[in-house]
Amino acid sequence: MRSTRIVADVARLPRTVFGHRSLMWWGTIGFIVIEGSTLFICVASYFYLRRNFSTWPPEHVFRPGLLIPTIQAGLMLLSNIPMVSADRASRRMDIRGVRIGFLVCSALAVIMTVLRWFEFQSLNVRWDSNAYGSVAWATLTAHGTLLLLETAETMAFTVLLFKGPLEERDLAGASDNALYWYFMTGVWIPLYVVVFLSPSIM
Amino acid sequence: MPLTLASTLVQQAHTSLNPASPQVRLVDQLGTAMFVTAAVVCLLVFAALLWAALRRRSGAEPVADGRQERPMKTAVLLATGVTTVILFVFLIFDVSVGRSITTNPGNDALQIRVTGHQWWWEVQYRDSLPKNWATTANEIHVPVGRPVVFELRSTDVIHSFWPPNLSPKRDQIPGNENSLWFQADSAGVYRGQCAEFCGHQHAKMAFLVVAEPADQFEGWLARQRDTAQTPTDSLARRGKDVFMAASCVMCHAISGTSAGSRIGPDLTHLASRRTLAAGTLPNTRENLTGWIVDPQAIKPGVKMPPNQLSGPELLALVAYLETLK
Amino acid sequence: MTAIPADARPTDDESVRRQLDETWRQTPGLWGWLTSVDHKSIGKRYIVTAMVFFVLGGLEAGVMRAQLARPENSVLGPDAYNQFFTMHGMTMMFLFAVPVMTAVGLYLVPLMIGARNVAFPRLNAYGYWVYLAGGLFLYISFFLNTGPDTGWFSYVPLAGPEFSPGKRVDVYAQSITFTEIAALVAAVELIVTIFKNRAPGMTLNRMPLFVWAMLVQAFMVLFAMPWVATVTQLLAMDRLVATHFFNPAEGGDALLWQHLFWFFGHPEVYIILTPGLGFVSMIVATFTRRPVYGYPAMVLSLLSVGFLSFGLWVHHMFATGLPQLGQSFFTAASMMITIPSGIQIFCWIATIWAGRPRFGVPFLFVLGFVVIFVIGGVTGVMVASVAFDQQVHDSYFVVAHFHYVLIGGAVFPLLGAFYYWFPKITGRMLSERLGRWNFWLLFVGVNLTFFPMHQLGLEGMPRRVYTYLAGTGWGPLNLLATIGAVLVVVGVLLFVINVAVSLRRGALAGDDPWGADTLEWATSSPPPPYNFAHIPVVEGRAPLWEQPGELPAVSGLRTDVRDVLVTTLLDARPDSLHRHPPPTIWPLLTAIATTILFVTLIFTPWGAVIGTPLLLLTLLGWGWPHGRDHQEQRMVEQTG
Amino acid sequence: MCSHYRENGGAAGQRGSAAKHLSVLLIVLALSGCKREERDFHGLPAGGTITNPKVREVPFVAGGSVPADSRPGPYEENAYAVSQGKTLYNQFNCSGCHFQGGGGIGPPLMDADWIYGSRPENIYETIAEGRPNGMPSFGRKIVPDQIWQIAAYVRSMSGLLRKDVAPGRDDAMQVRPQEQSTQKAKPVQSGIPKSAELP
Repeated sequence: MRSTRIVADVARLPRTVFGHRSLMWWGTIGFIVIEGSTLFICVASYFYLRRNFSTWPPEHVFRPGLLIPTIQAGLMLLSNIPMVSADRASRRMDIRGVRIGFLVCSALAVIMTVLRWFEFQSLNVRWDSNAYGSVAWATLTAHGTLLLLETAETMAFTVLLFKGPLEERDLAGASDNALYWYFMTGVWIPLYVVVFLSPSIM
Repeated sequence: MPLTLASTLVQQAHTSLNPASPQVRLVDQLGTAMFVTAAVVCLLVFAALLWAALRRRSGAEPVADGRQERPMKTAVLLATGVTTVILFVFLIFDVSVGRSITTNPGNDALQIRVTGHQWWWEVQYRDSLPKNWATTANEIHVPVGRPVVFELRSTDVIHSFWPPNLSPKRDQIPGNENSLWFQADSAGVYRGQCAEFCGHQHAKMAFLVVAEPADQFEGWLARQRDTAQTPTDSLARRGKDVFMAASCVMCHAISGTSAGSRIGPDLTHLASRRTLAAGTLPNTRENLTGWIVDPQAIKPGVKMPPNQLSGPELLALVAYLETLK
Repeated sequence: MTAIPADARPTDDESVRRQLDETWRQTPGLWGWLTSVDHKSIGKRYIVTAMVFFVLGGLEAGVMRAQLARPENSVLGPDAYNQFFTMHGMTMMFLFAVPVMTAVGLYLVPLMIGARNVAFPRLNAYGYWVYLAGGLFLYISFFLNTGPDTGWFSYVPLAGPEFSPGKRVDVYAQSITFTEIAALVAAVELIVTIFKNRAPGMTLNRMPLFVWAMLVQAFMVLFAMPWVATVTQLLAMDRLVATHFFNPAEGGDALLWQHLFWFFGHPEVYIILTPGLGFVSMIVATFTRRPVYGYPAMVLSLLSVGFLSFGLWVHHMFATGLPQLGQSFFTAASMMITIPSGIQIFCWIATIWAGRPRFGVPFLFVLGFVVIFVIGGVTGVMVASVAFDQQVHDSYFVVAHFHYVLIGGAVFPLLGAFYYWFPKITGRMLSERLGRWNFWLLFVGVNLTFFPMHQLGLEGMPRRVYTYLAGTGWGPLNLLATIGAVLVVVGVLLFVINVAVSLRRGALAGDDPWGADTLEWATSSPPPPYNFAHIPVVEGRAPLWEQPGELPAVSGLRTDVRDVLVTTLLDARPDSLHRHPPPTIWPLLTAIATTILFVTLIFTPWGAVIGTPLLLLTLLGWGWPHGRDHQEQRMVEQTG
Repeated sequence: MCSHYRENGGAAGQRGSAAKHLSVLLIVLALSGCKREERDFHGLPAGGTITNPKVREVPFVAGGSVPADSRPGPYEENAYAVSQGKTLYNQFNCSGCHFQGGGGIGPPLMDADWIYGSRPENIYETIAEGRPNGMPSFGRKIVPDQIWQIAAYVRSMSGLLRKDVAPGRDDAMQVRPQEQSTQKAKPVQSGIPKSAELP
């Protein structure tokens, strides 16, 4: 091994950093890109298959119901309020704020997961009825796996926040969890527009 | 060997290097031009590489001075520039060839519908009057010098229609109708083969294109439109009974008889065709017999089952099939 | 090569090293192997596994060449042949080429950028286990006569539920999912490592070209692999729960598969090539003893190749009858990608011209690479032409073309890289004598095997045929190709022998047997578990040549926990400290849960009900904090 | 062809692990996978091609080749044969009378009722010999092997085959759930329904 001469000392560098300074943040971005691509492919397939039909939804298929999906979309948007507050609290090292935010979001996540079940029924078509049904179900399922993962992660984090022992960097982790939450809820809005609203418009 | 045509003949009849249509001739010119350029480019690059690597094998340590930078920069820029120019010329050439081979064939064109099946080709000559339709299999007759438009379809998996002497290939995709056209320059028998992997017998899914003078072609087509001849001699008559009573009738059609199933190739004029089993065997009595008895030995996985016929039944059946000129 | 014993140079503080060793080393024994999170340990097993699959894929090719050696041969029937060619393609693409490049990257990149490990060590372990599970799943299925038989591209409808009954294509779809997950996590791994763990001073424009290549490759993986992972799931759904994505009668579309598959499939080729280009740059620099000419041009070329490779997918679909105008666009794009590839070749030749090359085995492989890759490149330009491609598409011409590209562009640089970095990884040199034999056998064998295939394709021989009739006249050239394949087999065998012998008897390498310029040669061979006792500071592109004596370094990382240094993205200024996890079994358990989920899913939808909770549980076990460090991390006050 | 794989599978199992029970397990797996995945082209050698031209010079082969397996229900576990059966069911227009299994002129095939028994050999007999009230005899017109394939498929329509053997959907209009999702209906020997009796 080459011998070295020390030119600097890094011992005083911070150990808890937020945002793009943290490794986890970049890792989360990486997975957001991957999952974003998957959802993009679902939407691309949706419009590609659309070309094979003269009407959309196809003949003899009802339009998707809008009540529950719209509630869900609203909930997804609103859920960002507690999550943003938890994110900000984590940057202030305000553990109480983080706990409240995560507790509320855990509850919301469970509600959203249950609502997802009813959203499938709101589609008014089976996955094996035709390609329209297939791609609508696939899009909902693809996003559903993100929802399920994020629900599990948020709930696990909530338990950790209350049970401890906590370290500073767990709060940075909470902030990264918030980043994923923004993605998961944010990406739903265009998907909601495509899957539920566009059949009424197109 | 199964294909008894003299092997050189077949080689000439199944290669993109022996163009028999204006389409393939243009593509061949494009290919040749690109090949020659590519060969020159390769040789130049190899020469440069060898020179660069070997020129100082026994010289002094290199001097890392600024004098080297200039020639390096010039050489890299020049090479890049030349590459770009070559590519640009290729692109223009390619687009122009592409336009010429996809021009409108004109109104005079003959229409032929070719449907790919696992693992044979259904060939249909359509007409405004359905009674004038002629259906055959694995052998496509075309008139010399007249554009022929092929409607390409598939009812099962993707196949690809490729007679290399006559035309570049085009896929037959279920749910997506395709077409291409070419015009045979000179009379001859050409061979083509499925080019898209389509399952067990992708390797033995060939066809012949018989290009013949217009009058000969019209005569052929007229004969193909006819219903099958009624057998006259007693053996063949017995063979017909065997056909209608045995499993043959479940899949094959012979026009003018009660056999009307479209699952397998139409056999109305089987004996007029040059090959059996989609270009796999020459159409001889022995091959036909062997094929009926155990097609799985010749094309494992083919949809036709081995048939359990007694010796006399088989003899009669083959005699009947041989009357289907 | 003069081997310098590791102890001939003055050493750092012994106690620091002892403590670092204590902190970073793998737990001994089998348990240690299962729980290791060291990028070198995982990288090595990744490389070995990928090479085993390379040999298996090669054997499959050998059997196919035996079948095709003469017309109407009976070595393989159509059913077995279809499984063989599919297994060959899948093995080479999904189990060998991408993983082995990723694996070498995972091993080398941290060493090259002066880091102690990859950014997410546990994710790295998980990626390997998932990859291994996918490979085993595919091969066990193959031995159970359930090997995929519809080609690595598995076009629908042939691969759909109606025409491929049984579980063979489900195995195809699912084993791809395994390998894509592995590739994707490795890509995230590499990107974050390269972005955030570079040695202080290694700004982006001082990164070694190989690191650039891996960065570009990782980004391509990130954007390409989700396509195939998704489209194979659509196929599995069509087959298992009767969705209609590819059923034209219900509004589905067979071409949708082709678009989605090739949007991944074309970048895939460049994903395999790009690291190879990185290897070549490193070897050329070392063996000509000068930096590769035109660093900015090289980097821009890599970036534009990565970018352009996403605009070429339709050139795999020229025969499907898409509109002419659209096709010309893809012709132009396909031809354009030649330019950056050409620039790199020209820059290497210029570098060789300016230097005084040493003809070591790695350098021989680089020369072989240029020859074979250029031939594959020019035929690539030919098949980019719509009209010409419609003639040779799906013929043996294309088989010849892409084997030239992939063997030239990936296998030759990879073998060169083996000869080059083997001393670093094992501490011993590979035999140069055997290496020369290895090189020449492969070079002659590859050309003999694949050059005649150009002619066969022009003569009309389609791909993926299990046999051909004698009357076609394709026999002699096929026989020639088979003879070439024998030479290739012998060449690869020599390589295996060389590795086996040199592992035990090879000459000791020392830290830097080639006199190279990048950081991995500054540490011992093989590197210690912590890679560098002090994180080096970089002041130029060729740190070891610019600092012949002592390397500048930073101190201040703790030695009793797994501290790593995080630097800024562009300038690599030290920014924060990050603590890496100790060895853990959870990545393996999570991979097992993943396997249970994926394998049961192809038999019953209830697989999701069994597998998902298992997966979530193992993820929880993984993420739940263990081993709190009370000394360093300030406990957050438990406010009531 | 399959026996070739069988050997391979077994050998791989034994090499892969010293544990004996694991190799036994693998062989069992191999056999079940093997049955399901077999592509039975009538027990031909691996090459499956007659390379000796003399074979074809013999004009008559009385009796032809024998079906691979004449045991009752040889294809109950073979996904390929069942899918061939499905293709034949459609191509031979069985739907003409039985519709898509829902019954019409002929009785429904996707329910639990079996007039003449649900065992493979019952169905074979029904197809081969025909039944009163309209089912013709196909014994001369469909070779035994294909009858077995159709019989196996007919059983899959009411969920009587393993799910990993039963076919998936066709590339056609969706008229009923795919066979591999069909729940197994306990066969009932119903006898001839009143409605089917001749007036």
